[in-house]
Amino acid sequence: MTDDVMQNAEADVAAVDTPLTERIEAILLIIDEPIGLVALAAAVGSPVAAVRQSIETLVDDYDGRGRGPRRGFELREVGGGWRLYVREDHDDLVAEFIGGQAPARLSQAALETLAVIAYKQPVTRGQVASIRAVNVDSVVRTLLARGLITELFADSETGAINYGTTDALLQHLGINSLDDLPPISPLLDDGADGFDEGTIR
Amino acid sequence: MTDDVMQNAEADVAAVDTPLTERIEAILLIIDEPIGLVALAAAVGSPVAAVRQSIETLVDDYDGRGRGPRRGFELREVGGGWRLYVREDHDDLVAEFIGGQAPARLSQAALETLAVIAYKQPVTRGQVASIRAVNVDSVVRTLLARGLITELFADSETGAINYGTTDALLQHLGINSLDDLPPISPLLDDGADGFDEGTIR
Amino acid sequence: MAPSPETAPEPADAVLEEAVREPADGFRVSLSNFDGPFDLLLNLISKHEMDITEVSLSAVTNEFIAYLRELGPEEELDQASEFLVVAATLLDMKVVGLLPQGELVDAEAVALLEARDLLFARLLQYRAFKEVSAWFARCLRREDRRHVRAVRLDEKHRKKTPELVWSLTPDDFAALALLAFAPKEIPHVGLDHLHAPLVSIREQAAIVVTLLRGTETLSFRELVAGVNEPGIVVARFISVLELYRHAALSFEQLEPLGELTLRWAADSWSDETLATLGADYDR
Repeated sequence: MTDDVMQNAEADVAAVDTPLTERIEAILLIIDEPIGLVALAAAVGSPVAAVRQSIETLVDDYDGRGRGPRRGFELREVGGGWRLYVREDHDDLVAEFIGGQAPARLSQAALETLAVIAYKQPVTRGQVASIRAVNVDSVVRTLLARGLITELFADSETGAINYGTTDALLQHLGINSLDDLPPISPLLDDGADGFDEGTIR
Repeated sequence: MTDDVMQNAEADVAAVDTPLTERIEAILLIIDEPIGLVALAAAVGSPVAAVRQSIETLVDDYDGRGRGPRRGFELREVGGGWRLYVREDHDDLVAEFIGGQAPARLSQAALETLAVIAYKQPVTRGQVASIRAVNVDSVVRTLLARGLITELFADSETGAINYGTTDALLQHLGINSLDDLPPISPLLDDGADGFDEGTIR
Repeated sequence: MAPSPETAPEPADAVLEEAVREPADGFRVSLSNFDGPFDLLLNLISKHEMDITEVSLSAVTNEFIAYLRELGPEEELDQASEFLVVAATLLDMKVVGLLPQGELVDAEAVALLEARDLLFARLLQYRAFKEVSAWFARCLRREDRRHVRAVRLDEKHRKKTPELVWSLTPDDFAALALLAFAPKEIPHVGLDHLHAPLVSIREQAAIVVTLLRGTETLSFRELVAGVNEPGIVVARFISVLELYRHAALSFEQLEPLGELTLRWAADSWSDETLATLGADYDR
């Protein structure tokens, strides 16, 4: 599918005589946000399918399922792309080394508001408030400031702003896409008829 | 020979039961600047000699002289410290990727953040974020990468890094010094009290 | 696709269990037919094991207020907001029950049923989000501890970044700074389209007085000629009534909905009367 696009990249012959996994590792080392398969394939000038396979090889490799030892880092798919992370076992070690203070926790109100926005987006503040039955203005401001939600668009009639979640939220949750959110419809079994279905997963 | 090193690491009582090379890799993954052996040894809680040997193992490992394949990155000693670098073979690939990635124009968010830093420097990321009411981490990284801002010093108490603008910004603006920035304080009448005067011109 | 253990979503059951396992040492209620944590009460209601109509709203409210008094301010907000969701819904239901429902004998019962469904729907919806927020908290907490590679580009590579296109003058830049320093407020949806601008009855009365005194008789139609704001028409009508109360004018209407003719009738009129006119309408 995307493979023909990649043929173009083949034109730059220079880079392509090193193994694909090496080229992928080179890119992974310098990115500062997750890189999707297609973008990665374009960057290394190889078909997406081959890149996907190499990524799998690298994941296994770093996890110690290849020929070499397990590495102190791992390759994770988070927020729509791949990125190098310190292996979880060493998080405490690194945290101690960096010494930074832990970011402030979100309040229960903020968490609930975030959940409502995540499942019902695009959604206005008023709609969120009607579910939580409290004023959510300051909570929304906090979530905006943290970069966890964003303004999507203004309603053409009322001018009310619709909010949605960001890729940063996915990264903070450690999931790859909104599809990885736990389904909540089972929790809504009896009452679900009352809601706009379709938006509730 | 690699195995002996592992043995040492295992023998090492230092509260950590993961191999020393893994712990070293974890630290190497997150550092910006080369790290010296002594600092590295302190970070991973192992004797310098063991760390030196593990480093050698990793160098060989990444260069393909270990059990696994050659990696797209390498471990090099530069200026008295160790750091991960993209393997030189892939420099062109990386250069092309970066060339294709970075937008030639700064986003509105980046420009506004730059303006805040210019008028309020020295200023920490947290302070900028609270003025802009959004998360500015990635924007600050962009500005750093563009050489428009620089790290000035770390706050002695909090350790938070203070940022300021560079000569490159002055050149772009066609002015000789920060004093030539148009004053904005008169227009900030009500708000100015909130800032440390003197830094706002 | 390579499996990434961290990203595997948890089944909803796990979420539910987690919620159930939550310590239930929050707000407790003691009613004639129920004694236990408030959360459990909600649980029973949501599982149809208890009829909401058997729950006394006022009893729950009283207990809750007593409970809040003992709470520290931090817990208070979360607890209070949680309760508001339920209380608001319960109130909705009571209102539906109290409002006249027309002729049908069964209408009230129907309405109650509908209200109960609405209550279930809302309670369950709220609970679902509350429960799933525990999953959010867990993931955020776990991921907070993770360290991702976010290292600045090597000097060598940094030089390869495309030349920056810069088009701002120092003045543009200053303007941007101003924009950036301006206090950020979440855009607010005005309610102006719902509420007409405030109209002062006193001001309108002054106009009425002036017009009437000048011409002796005037129809109400003439009095509001050219006025497009319904609020002003209403205010002028109210001031006519108020002036009538003060015996400052008389009016006659020959047939229902017919022309209303106003006549200035004040023996002694001082503008001080005007100052207190319509005080009933002041807030």
